[in-house]
Amino acid sequence: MSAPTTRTPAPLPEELAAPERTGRRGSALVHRLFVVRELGILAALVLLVVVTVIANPRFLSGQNVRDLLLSAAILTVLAAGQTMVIVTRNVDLSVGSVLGLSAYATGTLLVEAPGTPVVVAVLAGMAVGAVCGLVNGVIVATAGVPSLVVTLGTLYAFRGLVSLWASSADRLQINAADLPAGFKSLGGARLLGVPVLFLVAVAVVLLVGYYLRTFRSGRELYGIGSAPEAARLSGIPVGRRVLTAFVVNGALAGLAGVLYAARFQTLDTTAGTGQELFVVAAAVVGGVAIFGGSGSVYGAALGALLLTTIGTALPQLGLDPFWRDAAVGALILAAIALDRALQLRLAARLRGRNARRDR
Amino acid sequence: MSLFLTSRRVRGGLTGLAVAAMVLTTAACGGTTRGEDEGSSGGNDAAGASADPDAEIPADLAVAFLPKQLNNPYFDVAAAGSERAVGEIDGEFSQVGPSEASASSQVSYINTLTQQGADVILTSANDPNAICGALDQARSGGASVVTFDSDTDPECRDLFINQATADGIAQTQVDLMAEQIGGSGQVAILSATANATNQNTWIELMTEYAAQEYPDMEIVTTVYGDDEDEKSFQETQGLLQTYPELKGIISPTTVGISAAARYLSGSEYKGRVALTGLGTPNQMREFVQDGTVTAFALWNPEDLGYLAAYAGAALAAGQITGEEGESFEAGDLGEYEVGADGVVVLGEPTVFTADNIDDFDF
Amino acid sequence: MDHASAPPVPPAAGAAGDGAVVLALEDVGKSFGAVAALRGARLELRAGEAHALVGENGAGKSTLVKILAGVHRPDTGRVLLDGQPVTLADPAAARAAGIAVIYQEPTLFPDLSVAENIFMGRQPLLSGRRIDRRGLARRCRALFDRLGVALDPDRPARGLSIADQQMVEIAKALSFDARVLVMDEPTAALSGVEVERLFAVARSLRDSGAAVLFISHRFDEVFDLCDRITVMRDGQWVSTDPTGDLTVDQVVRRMVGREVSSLFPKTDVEPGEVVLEVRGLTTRGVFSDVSFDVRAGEIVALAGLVGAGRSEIVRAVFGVDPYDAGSVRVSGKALKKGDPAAAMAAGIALVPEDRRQQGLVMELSVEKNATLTRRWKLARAGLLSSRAERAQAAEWSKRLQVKAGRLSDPVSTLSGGNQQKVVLAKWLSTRPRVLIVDEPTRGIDVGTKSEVHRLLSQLAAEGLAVVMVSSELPEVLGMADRVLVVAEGRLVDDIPRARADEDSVMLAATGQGAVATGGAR
Amino acid sequence: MTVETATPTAPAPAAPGRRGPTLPSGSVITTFLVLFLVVAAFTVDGFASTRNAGFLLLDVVVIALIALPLTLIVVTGEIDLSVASTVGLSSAVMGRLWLAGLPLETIVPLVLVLGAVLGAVNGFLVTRLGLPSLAVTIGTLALYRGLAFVVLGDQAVADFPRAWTTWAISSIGSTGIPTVVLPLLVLVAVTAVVLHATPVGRALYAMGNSEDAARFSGIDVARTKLWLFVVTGVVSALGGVYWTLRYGSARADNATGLELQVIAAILLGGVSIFGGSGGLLGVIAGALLLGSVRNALQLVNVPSDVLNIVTGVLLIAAVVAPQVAARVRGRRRRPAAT
Repeated sequence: MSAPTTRTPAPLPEELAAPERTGRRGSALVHRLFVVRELGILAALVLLVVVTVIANPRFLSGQNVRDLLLSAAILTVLAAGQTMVIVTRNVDLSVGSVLGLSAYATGTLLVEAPGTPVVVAVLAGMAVGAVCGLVNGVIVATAGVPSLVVTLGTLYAFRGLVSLWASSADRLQINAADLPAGFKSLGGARLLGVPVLFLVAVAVVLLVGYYLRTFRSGRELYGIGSAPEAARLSGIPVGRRVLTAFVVNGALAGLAGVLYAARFQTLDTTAGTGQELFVVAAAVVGGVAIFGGSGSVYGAALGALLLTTIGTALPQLGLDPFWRDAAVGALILAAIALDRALQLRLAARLRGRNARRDR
Repeated sequence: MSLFLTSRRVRGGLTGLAVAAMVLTTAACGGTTRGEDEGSSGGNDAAGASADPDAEIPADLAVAFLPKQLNNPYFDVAAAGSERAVGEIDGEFSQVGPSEASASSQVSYINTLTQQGADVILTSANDPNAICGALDQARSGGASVVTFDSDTDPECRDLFINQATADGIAQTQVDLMAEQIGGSGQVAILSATANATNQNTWIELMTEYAAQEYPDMEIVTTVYGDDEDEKSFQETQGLLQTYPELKGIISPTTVGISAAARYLSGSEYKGRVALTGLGTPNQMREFVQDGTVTAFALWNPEDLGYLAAYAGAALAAGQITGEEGESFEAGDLGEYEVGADGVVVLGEPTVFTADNIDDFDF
Repeated sequence: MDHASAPPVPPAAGAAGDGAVVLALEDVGKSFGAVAALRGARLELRAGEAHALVGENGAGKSTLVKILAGVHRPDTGRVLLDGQPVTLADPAAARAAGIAVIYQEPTLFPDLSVAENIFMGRQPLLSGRRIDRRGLARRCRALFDRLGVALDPDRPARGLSIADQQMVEIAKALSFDARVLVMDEPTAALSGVEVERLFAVARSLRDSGAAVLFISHRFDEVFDLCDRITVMRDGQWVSTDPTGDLTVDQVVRRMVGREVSSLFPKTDVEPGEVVLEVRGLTTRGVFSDVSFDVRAGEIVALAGLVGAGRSEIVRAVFGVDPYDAGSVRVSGKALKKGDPAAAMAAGIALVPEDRRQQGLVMELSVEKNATLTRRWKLARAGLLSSRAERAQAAEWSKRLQVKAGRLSDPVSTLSGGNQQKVVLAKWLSTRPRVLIVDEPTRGIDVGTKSEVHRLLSQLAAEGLAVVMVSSELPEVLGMADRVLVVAEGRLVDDIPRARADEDSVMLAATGQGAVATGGAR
Repeated sequence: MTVETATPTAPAPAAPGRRGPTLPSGSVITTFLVLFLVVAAFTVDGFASTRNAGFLLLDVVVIALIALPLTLIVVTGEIDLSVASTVGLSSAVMGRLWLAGLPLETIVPLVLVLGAVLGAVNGFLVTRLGLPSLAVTIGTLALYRGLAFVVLGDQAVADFPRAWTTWAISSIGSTGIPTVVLPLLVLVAVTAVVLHATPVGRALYAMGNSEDAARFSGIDVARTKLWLFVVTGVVSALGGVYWTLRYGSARADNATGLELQVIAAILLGGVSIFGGSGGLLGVIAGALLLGSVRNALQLVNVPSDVLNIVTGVLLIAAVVAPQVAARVRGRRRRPAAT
């Protein structure tokens, strides 16, 4: 269909010729606002770090930064996946449980078959996650019920599965000692001083970001979230796309599970409990609209980094770690309020432009 | 028009709620403030009844094991001990428990046990008071309640099995640390939750003991890992950031010490910062072998569960009533005596080192 | 694509296009649950013709369109493409078959750029199936140049005026060379100039051999654009004839199946005292310094181009939208601003522009909708009385001759005209002093249309002050005692009935000389 | 999640995904509840006893209580995920004030006012700034819980007067039915009347189905929603007070995760998450069903893992079932018509 049209219509009557083009101001404006949005998070991040460093210079010590990046890696991967789901005007609350399930599965695999190459272990973890995502996706896409409810249910169900599995397999906890050295080395491994796990997360973010921006199906995810009905009418396979988003998100949650296993190396049935809150928070703070259609995975990644930094920075600032949740909550509110403000300003500017044009 | 009425209706609802709130409040006498209310009506139904040391332990005792949380390795080992004991007295053993360590869900399970008419309830409290009401009902329903590992308000249970005397635990850990850091330098404590009864007692005692025995040893802070692996792991990070001069960490909780050990073994602090505390051999084996940890301590949780079960049986049989001075047989652990406040002490903790750790499997 | 090679047919000016039959529907039936929307519907589109599809609301036009669009699938009958039976399984299939549909309400992705909206799913690609963004913008601009639209391809669709959205839709249809262009009441929201531009596009498409299916309630447009007219009634095909052989009256008779009395029966009434006073009403960026009076027994029309701010003004008057400055008085009493309840209490009623979104709660029953405005009045001791509600609903649906199955059915099951009557019932039952109607007859059938007009003039005669916003000049000229012309958010003229005609109104509305009069004859 | 999902060009036949308010909401779930109770009574020993009924109700009371106002909010198409955190914060503040030596008679009203404020914050952000309630209350979910810990830290305040704590779990005579059920019933009745028999309730359904249409009918949507959030805050605070007394322990982490159970009960009760449909009867039935199922399964020693799975599956089934049913019905009708 993308072939250029073969017949050129007759020219329009003279008096209907277009007024001179208003130029690219609209887009420029839009892009500026989005940049503002992501720079905002970055600024907040920098500010936080600076303040903390003043309070405790060792905050930027190699070890601490590495720990920070390590902790951020897992949340970032989750946030990347969640972004794909949220832009389609859905949400996946079950990621915490999926992480737990895949982490435990990977651990079990490595205990049962210590010879398993790391790559296989990673793929296995992702597969487990993908299956969970498939379950969510199928229910959401075929039964047409709100993802909030479905994934709330699977949040319970998947967690139940983990502990059921653990208790019936009589392996309640997988300790560092049980895991093969090859896999454990992954946790501490570095490339040019940067933790490998973090590099993995970065790679994931770049991949997802690139996909969402430069592939038709990626753009269609945004379309679906932006106007579901329009998506249907313009022939987008909504069900299939949403399903895909859930599966990919599941697979990434699975990957996060593997990273979790590699990093903490002690796995029990509670791994990843309550993560869903922070994941959604990261996305929202990163400027991903909760009702879909807009937001970038880069923003979400920055959001994840910011949340993690807050977590580690608060004690350094002599603040009770109790403040963390409060800070996260305040941050979410600030973020959505900011988005709203930007959106209104944008709309106002564009309306102004129309008013001028409509004469 | 409808606007005013709308909000008026809602306001009406609001006042309705306020009224309901008053129903709640006025249910008690006016002006109730703190401390003026000593009317304790704890279900001490066991008291009064006299103990018969020679009573037979009835067969088919229904013994229920209710841990803080299901699928927690430590409690699983303890449960195994209890199960063994119950087997020895031909009782019926069952383990129930919530999937999250919260007092409210423990209450729901205690209620279920009451309803099922359990003879003995062995439990470790998520909150010293929150489960009291439920336990009282269970006891008035005829159940004997034995707490272990983490006690409740003494009024709400018949016996508490203490893993070791608080002093014993505190001193062992401080001594172990002192040995490793040469008795001087900054030491931090990585505990479980801040309202975990036993941890707090130990920390108190450790601080006192250290102060008099090792004046150069400074306990700089106590942080809480909430018995969550990840949180403990990160709290350890935080400690080493905040206290560059830190010489050692004491973690009186199995989750905490293994998390801390794992962090140290993977960081530049390995070998430079000493670590000891309470941990299970299986979790710590690797770190003892790789030299991150030289020595740590713990009682044997299996024995703890074992003793708790026998204590419960003794209560149910009427051999004891929980009064101070009474004594009972606890299978191959031998005879135990009830101390003040109905506390039974398991014994001194075991110290695990590279030499003996492989003899244990729990 | 096969059809690309088809010989370009000569411009079929006015006469019936004699091109080959591109698309045909053969006695197609479609029912939703118990409701049969189509039974034995027929349609035949030839290459190079502009074909009108007319019929009352509920005649099944929209269902037919949705079948062409691949949204619905017929239960019975066949769809023929170039004489070959095809199944349009989904919108994608219809599009692949070269069928482009422009819906009444634009269906765009507000968050995506205009260019992406047009090429969604068909973006030009680079190697490795990557989207060619530069090519995307280029082709989009090319389209806009052809259409003579000045839109920035990279701006988001959010915030576009309805007219611009419509243009984007047209560009979308244009972007893949459609063999069949279906336009479902595209002009409902367009002003004269924009309609002309749309028609120019439609014609040029037709002349280049495409088939254009045009659905509208505006006969002037139908007769202006189309070569043949197909009339439908009650989901059935009635007739298909060359436009030349038909008169408006004939078409109307076939649609309604009966004689229709004259369309605009406004009778002259001696206006009473001033009921509604609007002074210096201003909302920054939307409209400014709007002042006018409305007297009892008067019908005052707000005319002007879409986007001029007419609806915004009446919404501010009713209090649904807040305003920055000015005042609204009802028989001398000042109104609290931004407070619809207060406006209602003062006796203002607003029949809004968008029946589905604003006028009715589609999921609620007819009776609940009809009594929503009086739920407190009808309540006994603060408790709803379903008896009182049913009684009132029944009374008013009788008075307005609402055709509804049961009053407890969801209002969504009614036809557009009857829905509009329910909205009127909902408001007239509040016994208003001022009745504001915004596009009172948009998208409702001829029969109901004249009923509404008769009702309005009768109400005016009873001393009601009526404010009417309308984009249909004939309606404005027929009904209004005075025409207030709005342009760019300002009240530019106040034309008494005597002086009001096409030119005077359009002249004022467009603010300058060069105007294409809205296509009306 | 809210009105945004309404389709712009909805065809005349009610679009799937929404359930018309016409069908008697909750009747299904209520029948199901009755069936379950009967079956359980005969198959699970110890289930059908006054004492067990008492235990069961005690566990359901707070969920049902908070479900009342939250149902109204969901009917209007909004949501409040911060209720459980409000319970926690109220509990923490209650403990802190008790430590400070204030009499409970003063503390309780203060805590209720606090609840009103917390609710007002949600309401303000949603109705005045026009932010999506889902995102807002996820934010306050974290914020309020965090503040709870800031207020009371990890400590637990437990020395509340026995008179109060025992009252909280006392039962009416020998019936085994908890005393608190009485005030709860009053609130249930009030809420049911407001929702189903007053113009306010009508307005709630209207705005839940179409916010615009409601506004154009003179309904002050923003203000009504604001008040709903306030009421929800107050009721949640009340829940916090009761929770504290019932467990005799004020803690910052009280009722963590309760919001999920409340929402589960509401959705189980047949209230559409999109708003505009559902009824209170169903919600109460839903809460009781969740409670009874857990209780019964516990009595037969089903491990808590399985309980979680069951809860999850129940929840999903509750929303999927009607959809499937609707489609089947649709499929059956079509051939009949032609």
